[in-house]
Amino acid sequence: MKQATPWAEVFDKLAQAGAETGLMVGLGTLFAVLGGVPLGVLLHASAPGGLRPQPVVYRVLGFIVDLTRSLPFIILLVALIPLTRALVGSYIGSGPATVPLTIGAIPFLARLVQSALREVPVGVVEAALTTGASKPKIVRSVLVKEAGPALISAIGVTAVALIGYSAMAGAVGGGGLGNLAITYGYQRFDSRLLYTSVAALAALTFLVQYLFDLVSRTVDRRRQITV
Amino acid sequence: MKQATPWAEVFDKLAQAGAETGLMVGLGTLFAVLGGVPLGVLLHASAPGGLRPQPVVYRVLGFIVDLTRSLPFIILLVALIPLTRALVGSYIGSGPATVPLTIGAIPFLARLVQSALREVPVGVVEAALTTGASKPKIVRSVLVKEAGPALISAIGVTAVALIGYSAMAGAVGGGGLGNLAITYGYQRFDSRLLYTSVAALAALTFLVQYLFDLVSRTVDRRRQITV
Amino acid sequence: GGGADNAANQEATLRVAVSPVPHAKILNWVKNNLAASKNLKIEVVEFQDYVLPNTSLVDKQLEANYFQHVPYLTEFLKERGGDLKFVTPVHIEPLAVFSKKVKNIADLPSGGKVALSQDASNQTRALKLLQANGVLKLKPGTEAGAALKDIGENPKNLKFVELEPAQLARSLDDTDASIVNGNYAIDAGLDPIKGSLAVEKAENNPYANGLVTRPELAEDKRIKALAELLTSQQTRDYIQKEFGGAVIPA
Amino acid sequence: MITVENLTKAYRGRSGTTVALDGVSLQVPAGTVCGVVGESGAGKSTLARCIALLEQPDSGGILVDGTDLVTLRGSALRAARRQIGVVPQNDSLLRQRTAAGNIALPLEAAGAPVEARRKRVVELLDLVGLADKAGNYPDQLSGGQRQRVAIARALAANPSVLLADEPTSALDPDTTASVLTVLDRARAELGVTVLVVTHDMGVVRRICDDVAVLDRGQVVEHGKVLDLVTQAGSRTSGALLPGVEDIVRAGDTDARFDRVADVVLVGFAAVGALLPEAASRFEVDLNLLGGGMTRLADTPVARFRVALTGANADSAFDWIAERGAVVRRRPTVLAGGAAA
Amino acid sequence: MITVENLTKAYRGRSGTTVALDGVSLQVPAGTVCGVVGESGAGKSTLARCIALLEQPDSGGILVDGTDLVTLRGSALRAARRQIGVVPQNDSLLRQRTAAGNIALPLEAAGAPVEARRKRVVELLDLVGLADKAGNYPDQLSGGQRQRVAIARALAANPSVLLADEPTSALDPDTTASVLTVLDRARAELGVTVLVVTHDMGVVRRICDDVAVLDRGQVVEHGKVLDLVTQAGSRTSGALLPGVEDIVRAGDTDARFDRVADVVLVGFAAVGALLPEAASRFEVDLNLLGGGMTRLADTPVARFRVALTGANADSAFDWIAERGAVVRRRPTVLAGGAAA
Ligand SMILES: Nc1ncnc2c1ncn2[C@@H]1O[C@H](COP(=O)(O)OP(=O)(O)OP(=O)(O)O)[C@@H](O)[C@H]1O
Ligand SMILES: Nc1ncnc2c1ncn2[C@@H]1O[C@H](COP(=O)(O)OP(=O)(O)OP(=O)(O)O)[C@@H](O)[C@H]1O
Ligand SMILES: [Mg+2]
Ligand SMILES: [Mg+2]
Repeated sequence: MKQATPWAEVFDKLAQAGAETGLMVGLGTLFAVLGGVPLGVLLHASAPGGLRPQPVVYRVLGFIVDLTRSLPFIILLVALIPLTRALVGSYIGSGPATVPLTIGAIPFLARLVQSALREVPVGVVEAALTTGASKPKIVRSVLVKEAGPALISAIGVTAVALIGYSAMAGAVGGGGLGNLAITYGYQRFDSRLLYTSVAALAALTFLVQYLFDLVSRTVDRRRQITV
Repeated sequence: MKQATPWAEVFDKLAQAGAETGLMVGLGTLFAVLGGVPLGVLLHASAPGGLRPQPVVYRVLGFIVDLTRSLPFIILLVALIPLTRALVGSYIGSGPATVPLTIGAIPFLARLVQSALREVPVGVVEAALTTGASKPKIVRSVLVKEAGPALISAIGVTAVALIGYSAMAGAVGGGGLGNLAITYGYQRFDSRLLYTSVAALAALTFLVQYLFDLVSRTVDRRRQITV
Repeated sequence: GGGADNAANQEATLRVAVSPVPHAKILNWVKNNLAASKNLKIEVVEFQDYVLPNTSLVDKQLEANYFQHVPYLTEFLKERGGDLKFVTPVHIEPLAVFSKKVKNIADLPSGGKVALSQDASNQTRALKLLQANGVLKLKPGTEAGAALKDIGENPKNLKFVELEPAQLARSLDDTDASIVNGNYAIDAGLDPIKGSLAVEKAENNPYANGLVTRPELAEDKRIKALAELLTSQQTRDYIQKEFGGAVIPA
Repeated sequence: MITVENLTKAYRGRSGTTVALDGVSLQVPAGTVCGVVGESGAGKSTLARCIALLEQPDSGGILVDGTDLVTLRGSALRAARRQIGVVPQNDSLLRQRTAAGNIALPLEAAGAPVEARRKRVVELLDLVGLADKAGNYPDQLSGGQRQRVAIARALAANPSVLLADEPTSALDPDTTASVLTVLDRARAELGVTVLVVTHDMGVVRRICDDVAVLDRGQVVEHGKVLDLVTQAGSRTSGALLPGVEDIVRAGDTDARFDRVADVVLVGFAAVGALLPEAASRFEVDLNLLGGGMTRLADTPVARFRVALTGANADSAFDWIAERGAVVRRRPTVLAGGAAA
Repeated sequence: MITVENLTKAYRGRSGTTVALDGVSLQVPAGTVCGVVGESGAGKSTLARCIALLEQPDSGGILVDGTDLVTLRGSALRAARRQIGVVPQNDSLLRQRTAAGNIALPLEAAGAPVEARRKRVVELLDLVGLADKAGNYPDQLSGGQRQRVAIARALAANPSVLLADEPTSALDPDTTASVLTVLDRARAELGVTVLVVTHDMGVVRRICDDVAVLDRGQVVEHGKVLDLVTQAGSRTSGALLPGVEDIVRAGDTDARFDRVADVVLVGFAAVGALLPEAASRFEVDLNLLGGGMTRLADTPVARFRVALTGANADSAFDWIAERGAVVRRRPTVLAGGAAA
């Protein structure tokens, strides 16, 4: 057996990969929220039984969303190269990799958002309608607010999915912990790097999940079972 | 340019890959439900504010779930080789690839299930508690039933995620539409295969999403906004 | 950042796309041990993919790549267009046939399961290696880009499974034989020289991985310097020592 | 002013069709309070929800302050809706907003400036007696407190029409009284037109000018409360006036007395003194078998089951009737066994 | 039998602590119906929820049929819970189950066989008048229909104790009456112990043996209804007897009359005839200023504000009081201006 990678090098690599993952997941989540929440709202509103049912809009949006969700990441990435270059000038590295990651996460989050909004009690929405509030206003101050805890959970699930996805950014030199685990742990059989990077990934995931869980519960003003 | 793959061959390949994807996604979804729903129920029940809060159980389950969700698929796949072989004798091919796909999907679905269960109104659960029903009974006939539409949506999201995941089963000879798109369409520059397999993927995703949507709405007995 | 500046500026860092294994290791060694001597600044960009290092080189996102052999480059240019130049071969990752079930390639059981790589060029190489060892015959004229469908005679009626390259080394418990790239083999603890049933020849092997750049950079002094370093005796010694035959200097 | 014309609404379900409204016509003049009463399932909420544009009627017209809401669209519709305050029957508070935040909702919809909003919310919280619960979320409020928040919310943007579906169903009598005072003041001071669905006859007595009785989707009685109570046999009088059946002991027939009648008295003069005066004037024995006094808005009314024993019993009843009371004789079983 | 001892419960929130129950002690003997009344926010639901084991009290004890539920665990706890039927104040029906499915829930919990379950559900649907709504989902029911489903559900498994939090709040008087009959029969025929939280004094009148008045978390009155109504100044008598204040016109002081008193009469003999008899016996003018008759369970009771004018007014009141009526004299302003 070959010599194990020295710990100093392990930590260097972990630090760099961690930073890359942090960048991709952080930015990716942020932009996924900016894109996915409105898209999910549109899906919900245009769906049958929504605020303003529009079957055609719903089908078209749904098709785009599902098409994007169905593509293997590498194909999505390649398809998005022109967009990525237009947006950030290059498509290589963890920064640019965030573009396809985000575009991939948006429809995913959108469907989760749609599910969450469907759970807002109809009576509450009706009450808002009778106040004469405009539909965008109802979306903002009623739907999104009432579904808040569920939305936060959905964003958490998306962030964790991005942690997993981001391993594939390795295809364009994006690096990251997942890629480190794959190249060293999987391709090179370097167990020290494998275990440390996997541990780092798990810790990151656990932390993200924990935080989103905590925030979701903290902002939730509903009663819970007490006994 | 090399000669385009003859259509007959394209359809052969699509048919085979479609069957593989169908197998992996179908079985994967089935087993993910069998594993993910109970796990999600356990997470929900043991969480703070759950039916039987058990902080230690919740943390431990949560850690296992998050660890599994954080692993890049290929690493999970390798880690699961012993299990896969123990279960189905080999780890190569689309059948065996279903094992890591399922194991990957279970914690994903579990977190979605947990979120869905959290939306069941507390008053309903309290009413069930006062009937003296046992907790497993409450889970089955109240929690799961009341969260039914949301759970079906969650399973739909998982099935679609599995369609995406299953592309990675190509690493172990699982084949499938995603792998066809990547290895033949993309890596071997066969645009006919690329586009047809992507179209097949999109159609499959759209269909799955549509069906789950339909079922979720059909079983939902709650009122919707009518004007 | 955009590519054009780096190409024009003779002092700028040279951005080189590599596959993580073993190219990244070799190039990083060159970068850390030899580059300074030529006043060369190298940025190593690892790609998990075999298409994007070329497209991004064509797109001027990079100045060079080092992950492919001539047959693959030719295929790529034919299919995807663009103009790239193979500067120099650096190393060969000879394929080898491994098995835990049989000691001799002739003993492969009838109907046995053989794993080979799912990517096109490694698949072609694997098939040609099997042909060279009399296991099968490819249809005439298909050798250049042979794929599974080009198998003409398969007397043992072997079943082939396509796997991801790094997966091959792990598959031996589940197959009768697997055809593994040397570099993955050695990392997996397999010895391609002594432990294999058959191994690709190093001499006249067309599958030497090498440095590729755009034609206009072929005469760039940084590219020339890098080509020199990659093929220098020090590097050859390093490859020999580090990979012990699983990766051979070209 | 609310005008409902020939409204029809059926719910179609897997297990058949339920006709919830079957040709309902109704007018609530501006500035009046109309009570809608009727059995559970009669269609009261459906009517209120149709007027609030939460259900699409199958046919018929709804005019609120002269405009047909159903034809409105976009911002005109929203402006019209802002003029209509709605207290739904079901819990409809936003779970993730405090009491104050819920009350502020219509003010936000109307685009009121923050400061004005804050002031109005404080005012309303005070009005419904929840000043100390401003920061509580719905799940931290009692049932009655939640209901009061919903009422305050409906009143927040000073609507000209109020649709209240069982607004006091979770409230104790004292709180109900104070809420009704709020509604009554809104009508009196701001001219708000109120349609209130209720099963509490106390609510009808205290604030309703008109009342409509729904029965299986149809209006079976509709008119001024004071007119309906003196109408013999009207459901409204049965429901609003003190019960007379209640008091009579089983087997305690009216046979012991010479003459028995149910007497409805309206107004200050009549209610207190008419019966005793008749008794002494005609020298008959007066026996009250049941009933009592109550008040409809400001007018005292009474219904008693009165038994008179003595030779002049009939004349006494005639005298009472002459003085404006409604007298309904009841058959009494005479000693001989024949009905008189 | 429900025994509550010194129960304390405070809700701790971000915005301070609300003491909902402040040392509440209460006994509901087996087979009786105890009404819990009080203002909105008094702690009634909290009390009911504590007994139903839905809230953890801060201190104090709860015994139901002799067992301390709080110490029970596992299947013993579940068995105990099956003996307690609960009608929560809030909508608590399963949205994804039909009316019939909701009612079947406790039967499933008790493990009743399918056929018995089906039969009992039909029976209960009939009992609450919803035979034709068996297949409706809660969102396809009216408010009152939903409430009746909740009541039927609570009764389904023949509990020995019933906790009902405002069970008739969404019901019209007729439906309320039929539901109360159901509860009354459960008590009479099956010996069920009932604790009913209500703001509807009609409910107390009709079925409660005992009543407890909660005020800001404390029991301020507790006892037999019939005892409390004759207790001068008790809140229960104020709330249960016909109102007397209501009828008096503003400015219409008692000064016109010689003597004024509030008279409470209990029982058949007293209610109908005592007052007229006194009037004629003492030759005084009798004027009824307010009040009326009602019934507590089977006992007729009345409260009148009675004005007597004549020389023997005082004697007449004395005579009335001697015959068992409760007479509370009111100050009358004499012509001279001094209070009598
Ligand atoms: N979860 C909670 N957090 C904070 N305060 C609460 C909570 N639940 C109830 N309260 C407060 O406790 C008090 C008692 O509430 P409870 O529900 O017992 O009243 P109630 O007597 O049932 O009133 P109502 O007749 O309006 O239903 C109220 O002031 C209420 O605001
Ligand atoms: N969505 C629905 N689908 C089917 N039937 C419905 C639906 N909504 C109401 N109904 C039925 O329509 C009838 C009228 O209901 P509505 O809610 O108007 O009654 P209500 O007079 O308000 O009764 P309550 O006093 O009990 O609230 C009821 O029989 C009810 O079961
Ligand atoms: Mg209603
Ligand atoms: Mg309450």
